[in-house]
Amino acid sequence: MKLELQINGEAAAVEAGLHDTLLTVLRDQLQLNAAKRGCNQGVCGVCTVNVDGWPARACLSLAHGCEGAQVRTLEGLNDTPRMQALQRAFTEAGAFQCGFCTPGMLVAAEALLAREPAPDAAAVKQALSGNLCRCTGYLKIVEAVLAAAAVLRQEAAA
Amino acid sequence: MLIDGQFTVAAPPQALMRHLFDARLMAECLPGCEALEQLDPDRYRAVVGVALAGVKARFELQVEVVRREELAVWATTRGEEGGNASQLQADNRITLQAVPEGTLLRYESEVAVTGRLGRFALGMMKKKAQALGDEFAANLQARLAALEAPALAPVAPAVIEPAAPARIAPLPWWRVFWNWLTGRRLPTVGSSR
Amino acid sequence: MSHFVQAVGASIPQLDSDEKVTGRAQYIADLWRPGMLHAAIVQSPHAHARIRGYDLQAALALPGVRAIVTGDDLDERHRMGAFIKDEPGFAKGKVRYVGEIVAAVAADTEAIARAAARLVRVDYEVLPAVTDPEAALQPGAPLVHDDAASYVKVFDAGTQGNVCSRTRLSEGDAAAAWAQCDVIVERRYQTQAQAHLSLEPCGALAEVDAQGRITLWSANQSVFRVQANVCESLGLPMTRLRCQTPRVGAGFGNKMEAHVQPVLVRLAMKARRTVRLILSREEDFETVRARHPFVIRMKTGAKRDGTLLAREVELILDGGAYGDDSPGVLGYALLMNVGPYNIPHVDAHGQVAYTHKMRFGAFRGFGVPQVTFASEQQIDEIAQQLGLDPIELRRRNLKTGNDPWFCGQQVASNGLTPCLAMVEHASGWQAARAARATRGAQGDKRIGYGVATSAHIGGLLASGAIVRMLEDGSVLLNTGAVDIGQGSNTVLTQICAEALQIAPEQVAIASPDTDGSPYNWGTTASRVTYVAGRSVVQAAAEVEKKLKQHASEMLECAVEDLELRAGGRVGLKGVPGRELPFAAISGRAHWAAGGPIIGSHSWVFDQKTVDPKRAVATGLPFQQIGIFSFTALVVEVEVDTLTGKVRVPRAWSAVDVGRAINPQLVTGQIEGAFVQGLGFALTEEMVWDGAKLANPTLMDYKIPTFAELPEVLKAYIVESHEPTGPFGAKSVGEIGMNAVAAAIANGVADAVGVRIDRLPMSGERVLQALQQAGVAA
Amino acid sequence: MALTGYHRPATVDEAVALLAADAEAKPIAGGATLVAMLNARVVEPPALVSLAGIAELQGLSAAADGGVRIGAFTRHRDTAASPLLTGTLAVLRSAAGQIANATVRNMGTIGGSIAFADPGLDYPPALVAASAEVEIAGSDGRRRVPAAEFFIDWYTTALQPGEIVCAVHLPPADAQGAGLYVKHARVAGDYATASVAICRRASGAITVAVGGCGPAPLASAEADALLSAGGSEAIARAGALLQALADPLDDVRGSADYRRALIPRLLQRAVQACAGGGAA
Repeated sequence: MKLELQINGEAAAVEAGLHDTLLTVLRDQLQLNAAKRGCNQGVCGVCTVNVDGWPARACLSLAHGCEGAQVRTLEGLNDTPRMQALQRAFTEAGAFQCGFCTPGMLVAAEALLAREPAPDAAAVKQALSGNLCRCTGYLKIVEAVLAAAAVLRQEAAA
Repeated sequence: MLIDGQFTVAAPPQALMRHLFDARLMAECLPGCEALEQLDPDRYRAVVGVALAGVKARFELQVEVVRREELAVWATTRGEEGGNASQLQADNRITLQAVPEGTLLRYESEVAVTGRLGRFALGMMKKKAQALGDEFAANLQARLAALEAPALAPVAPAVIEPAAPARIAPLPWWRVFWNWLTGRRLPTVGSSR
Repeated sequence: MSHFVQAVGASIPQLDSDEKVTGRAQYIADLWRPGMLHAAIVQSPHAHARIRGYDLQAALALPGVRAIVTGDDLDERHRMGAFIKDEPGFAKGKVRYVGEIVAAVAADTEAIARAAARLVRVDYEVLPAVTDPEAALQPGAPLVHDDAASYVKVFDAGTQGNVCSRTRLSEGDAAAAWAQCDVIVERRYQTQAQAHLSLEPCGALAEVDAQGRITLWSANQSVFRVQANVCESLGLPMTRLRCQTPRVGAGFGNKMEAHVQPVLVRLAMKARRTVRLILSREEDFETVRARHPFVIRMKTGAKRDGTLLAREVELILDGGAYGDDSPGVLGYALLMNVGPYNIPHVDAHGQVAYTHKMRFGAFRGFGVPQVTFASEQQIDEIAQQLGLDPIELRRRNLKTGNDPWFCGQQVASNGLTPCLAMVEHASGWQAARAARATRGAQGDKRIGYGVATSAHIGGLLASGAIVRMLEDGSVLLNTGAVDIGQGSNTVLTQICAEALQIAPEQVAIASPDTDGSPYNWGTTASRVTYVAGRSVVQAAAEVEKKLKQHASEMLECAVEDLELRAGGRVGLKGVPGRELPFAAISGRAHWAAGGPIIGSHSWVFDQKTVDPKRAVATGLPFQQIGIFSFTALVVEVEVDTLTGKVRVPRAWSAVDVGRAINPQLVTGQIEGAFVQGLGFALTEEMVWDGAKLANPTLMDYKIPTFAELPEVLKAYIVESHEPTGPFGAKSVGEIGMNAVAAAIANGVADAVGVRIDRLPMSGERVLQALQQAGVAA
Repeated sequence: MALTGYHRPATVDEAVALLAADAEAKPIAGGATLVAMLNARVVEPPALVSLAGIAELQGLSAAADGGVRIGAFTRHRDTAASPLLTGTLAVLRSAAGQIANATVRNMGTIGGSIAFADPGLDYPPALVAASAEVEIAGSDGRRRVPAAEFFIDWYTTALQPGEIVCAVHLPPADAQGAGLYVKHARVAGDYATASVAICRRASGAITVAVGGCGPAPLASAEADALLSAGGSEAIARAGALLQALADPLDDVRGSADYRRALIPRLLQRAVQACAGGGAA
C-alpha cells in the first residue's frame, strides 16, 4: 500500500504492507542503512531513530504508524551542529570499535543533548540505557557524550 | 520440557488399557481437540487448538503408538502449526499399576516445541502445558471411572498429585497426543482481596 | 635518527571513524546488488535424526522461489573443520543438533524465501540424543559421529566414540608432590555456555560470474578461513572462490570459522545468481557457535610458607556436534591452567566430548576465563587457610623476569609484578582489606575485594605483509588481517608509518581479499598486532633497503652512509641538505630503473611451546603457540544479602602489553573485555531445555547494559617491552576478560564468606550459597 | 465483514466499532510488545486499529474526585515524570521509570502494557497496590474494574474480545504517604524476576502487591492488615501469607523457589524504604 512518510525533512513515497516496520522501509526501500537490524525485538537499540524529537525503535515502529511523524535517521542529522559535536567527541574518545551500535548511540545521545544541555554521567547512562554495545564496555561512550555536551555549551555561551 | 502426573481409578488396570486406544474418548478428554481420527491400530491424526498471550495456534499432529506392554504404552507425537512455522515433538508414556483402590495411571511426556513458538516464554509454556496435562488427567480420570464402574459409588475425585519431581531415567520416550487450552480461562489464582 | 614521526604510541582515532559516525559504513547486511536474491534457512527440529529424504515440491512451486539446496547437493567426502574434518557444509545424511541448517532457499524477496523454507518437507528418522558431555563419554551413549575415528585430523587428537580430542600436559611429578603439601584445596567447578552476542548477526553475500567463479562477501574474522572452510566443505578448488570483507560488526570468535558461507555459496552456485543471507538474531543464537561449557576438577597444594607446590586439573569440555576449535580450546586451557605462578609439579589433562548440541568454538579468552575461574579461587582459598593476604601469597609465587611458562616456553618480557602493584595501590587494597575486619555487617549490602591475575598469548600460525611504494612516495600496506572493530587497520598503519618514518596519512591499508592479500590465519588469539605487526616491520625494512639502494645510486654514495629521515626522505648522514624524497626515488624506480619498490614478508610463529626436557605433552594441537602478556585485576564487589545479587561498583585492571602502539585502542580492549567478562561472571547463560536452546533471544539472554558499568573502571597499561614484538608490542585482545569472573568470585568470598563454584554467579545461586552457609536466613 | 489494513479512529466508539467488525483485528497503541510479536510472526492480525489518534486516551490529568486519571495511550516516559503522582501514588512513577529502557519508555503505553498482562510487567502490581481501577470500553458501553480483578491469569485480563482499555483511575493520593516499586531483575531493563509494590499512607495503613510470582499480582487483605499494624513479626508473617499465594514460573530469570524466597525479602526492603516517610 502506498504511504507518504516524512524522512529527514523530506516527503518519501514508500510501499508498505500492514506488518512492515519503519526499519524495513528505511533499509530496503530508501537505502538509509545507518539504522541497523540487531534483534528485531526492540532490545539492542542499533535501529534507534528520532521520531518527533524522541529516540524510538525503528524495528518496533510500523511504517503505517509513522504517517505524519517527523522521522530523522543519522543520515538526516549528520550536518547538524549537535550531531557533529557528538561525532567529533566519539571519534576523539574512541567511543566505538566495530561501529555497529554507533548510529543508534549517536541518535539517542543527540536527542538527550537537545533536551538536556548539561547532563551528568547518570543522566547519560539512563538516556542510553536502551542501547547495547558489546565492544567498548560503555565507559568511553559516556565520556564522549559528556565531552560533546561541554563543547556545545561553550559554543552556545560564546 | 517434562509434563507428568498421575491419578487413581477404581477399576482393574487391564480394563483401563483398552480405553486408552479409544480415539473418541481421548478426543473428549483433551482440551482444545478439534479433530481426532484413527488411521490404523497404531496411528492417529489430531488437530488441536491452543491460545496463549493472544496467540492462537492450531497444531496438526501425527501420533504413533510405538510400543505396547501389558500395563504400559509408549507413543510419539510429531506435528507443526502455522504452516510449519513451529514444530512439536513429544515422547510420551502411560503406565498402569494395580493398587488397592484399583489402578494408578501415570503419564509422562517430554515435549519440545521449535520454530516461532519455541523461542519465547519457555517458563510460561511449561506452566501452561502442565496445567493442560492436569486438566487432561482430570477429564480422563472422570471418564474412565464412569466407564468402568457405573454400579459402584463414585470414587471421591482423587487429588492429582504432581509426580515426584525426580525425573524418570530417560527411557526411549514415546508419546500420547497433546492438548492445549482453547482460550478458556483457568480458575483464578492469586488476588483474593 | 630523529624521530619526527611519533606514529607508535599515539592514540590516533581509528582510520574508519568518519564512516562509522556518519552511518556510511557498509556492513554485510548493507551490501546490495541489482537483481540480488534473498535466502532463508531450514533448521532441524531434532537433536539427532537420520535424513531419509526431502520433499521440495511445494516450496519450489511458490512463485519467486529460484533455487533450493539440501544435503543432496553436498558430497559426503567433503568435510571441513579447524582441527578435525568432521563437519559437512550443512547437514548431510544426519542432523546433529536442534537448529542445524538442513536446507536453504533463494527467492526474489526474503519474505518469499522464509515462506518457502517453511514448505520444505524433510523426512527424519529420529534417533536417541545425548546432550550432557559427561553422559556422552559413558559407554553406550548415543554416538554423535558414527565414524569419528576415520576423520582426517591435523594432530593426534585421539578421536574415538564421543571423544572429540584429549590432551595431557605434565611437568614435574604431581602425584608424588601431594605428600609434601601442608595445605591442599580441591573442588569441582562448572562454567556455562556464553553467547558472543556481537550486535551484527552473521551474514554473507555470494556472486557468481559467467565462468562460475564465486565472489563471497561475509562477516568474518579471516577471509582465508572462510576460503578454506567453503572450499573444503564444497569440494571447490580455492581458485574458484574469492573471499572479500565488508565492515565487520565484531566477532569475539563467533566469525572465525564458517557460519552461513558454505550453504550460501552452494545456493548461489545452484541459482547461478547473486544471493544474500542474513541470519535473524534467533538463528544466529541457534546455529553458529558459543563458548565451551567446562566441567573442571582442580586440586592445588602449597607449603606452610605459601610456596605453591602442586596442581592437578581435569577438564571435560562440551564440544557440541562438531569439533570446530574445541581441541585448541582444550589444549590452551590446560597450558594456561596454572596461571602466572611457578608451580613445579603440574598434571593437566582433559577431553572434549561430542554432544547433540550446537558446536562450541572460539570465544574471547579461548578457555582461559573458564579455567581461571577455578585456579584463582584456589589460590585465594590457600591464602585464607595459611592466614596470608591473597596478594602477598601471589607475590611469593609470581613468575618474574625470564621464568619460563608451564611446559618450558621462554618468557622474554614479564610486566606482571608492576601490574599487581599498580592495581593493589590504585584500589587501596591493604586499607580496604584491613577495614574489612572492622567493617562487620552494615545492612543488607556487604562489600568485598577480590584479586586475580592471568596471562594470555599472542602468536599462532602464519601471517604476511606486502608494502608497495606508490609513485608519489606514499605506501600501500596489505596484510589480509580483518579489522573487526579492535582497530588493527589503525595499529598496523601506525607500525608501518613508524618503520618508514612517514605520517600515518601516507599509508593506505588494503581490505582483506583472498585475491590480493598475503595470507593471515585470522583475527583471533589476540594475535594481529604482534604477528602481522612483525611482518609489517620486516616488509617495511625491505622497502627501506631498496630505497637506500636506489638513493645510493642517485646520490652516488655508499648505502651505509644513508639514513631514513622523518617525512619520507632518504639523506646522507651528517649532511642535512643532501637528501631525496621518497617520491623522487619511487619515480626513478617506476620509470627508469629497478622496478616499483615492494617489500614483503611472511612467517609462522616459531617459538616452541613445549620443552621436551621439562614437560610431557600428548594431543597438544599446536606446537608453537605464542608470547605472553600478563594482567592483574582488583574488583570491589557489593553483595545484596537479601537477593543474592552481585554488583561491581569499582574495578582496576592492569595489563602488560609490551608496548602500546595506540594506548586508547588498548584501554578500549581492556574496558570492553572487562564488561564482557562481567556478563560471563554474573548474568549471561545459554539455557537448554532438553536438546533445545530455551533462550535464543535478547529478551531472555541478558548482557550488561550502561547500568551495569562500574562507577569506577580503571584500565592501566604496563609496558615491559617484548623484544620479539613490533616496537616491543604484544597482545591485549582477550586478556582483559580472563580474570574477571575469578576476581568477582574472590570478592564475593571476601564480602560474605561463601565460595561460588558455578557460573554465572546469579542472585539465585549466591542466595542459595548464603542460605547453605547460614549467612542469610 | 473481514477488516483489513491500518485504521486510525478518532474516538473510542469508532475504535470499538472497528474491533467489533472482525475478531482478528487487534488494537495497537505504542506497539512495543505487539510489533515484537509481529516481527517474530507469532501473531498475524489482518487489521490493526491504532489508538494514537484518540484524544480522550492521551495523558495524565487530575480527576474530579481528587484522584489521577491516566489515559490508556499515556507513554511510560510521561507517567514516570508526572508531578501529579505524589505521595502514595508515587508507586506508579517508580514502576513506570523501571520499565525496560529509556527508548522503549518513549514508545510503550500503560494501556498496551496492562492489556498484554505478562507476569513480569511492572504496572500490574503497582496498580493493585495503589487500588487503581481500569476503565474499559466495549460495544456495550463502559465499565470499571478494580486492578485486582482486571489481571486474571497469564496474559489474561478482564478484557472481553473487542474491548479496549480507556484509562486507569487512581484514588486521591495521600500526599504525606509514600509509594515505591521494588524490582529485582538480572540486569536493568529485564522483566522482573520478582517485585513488590507498596503504598503507605500517613496513617501507617499499607497496601502491597507482589509481581512476577504468579499468573496475576499477589495481594492479600490479611497481609496488608498485618503490615499496617506493624510490629516486628509483621513483615515475616505477611511475607509468608503472600508466599502461600505464589504460583511462580521456572524460567531463565529464576526458579519458582527463588521467586518465593524473594517475596518476604523484597517486602522487607519495600516496607523499610517506605517507613522512611519520604516517597522514593
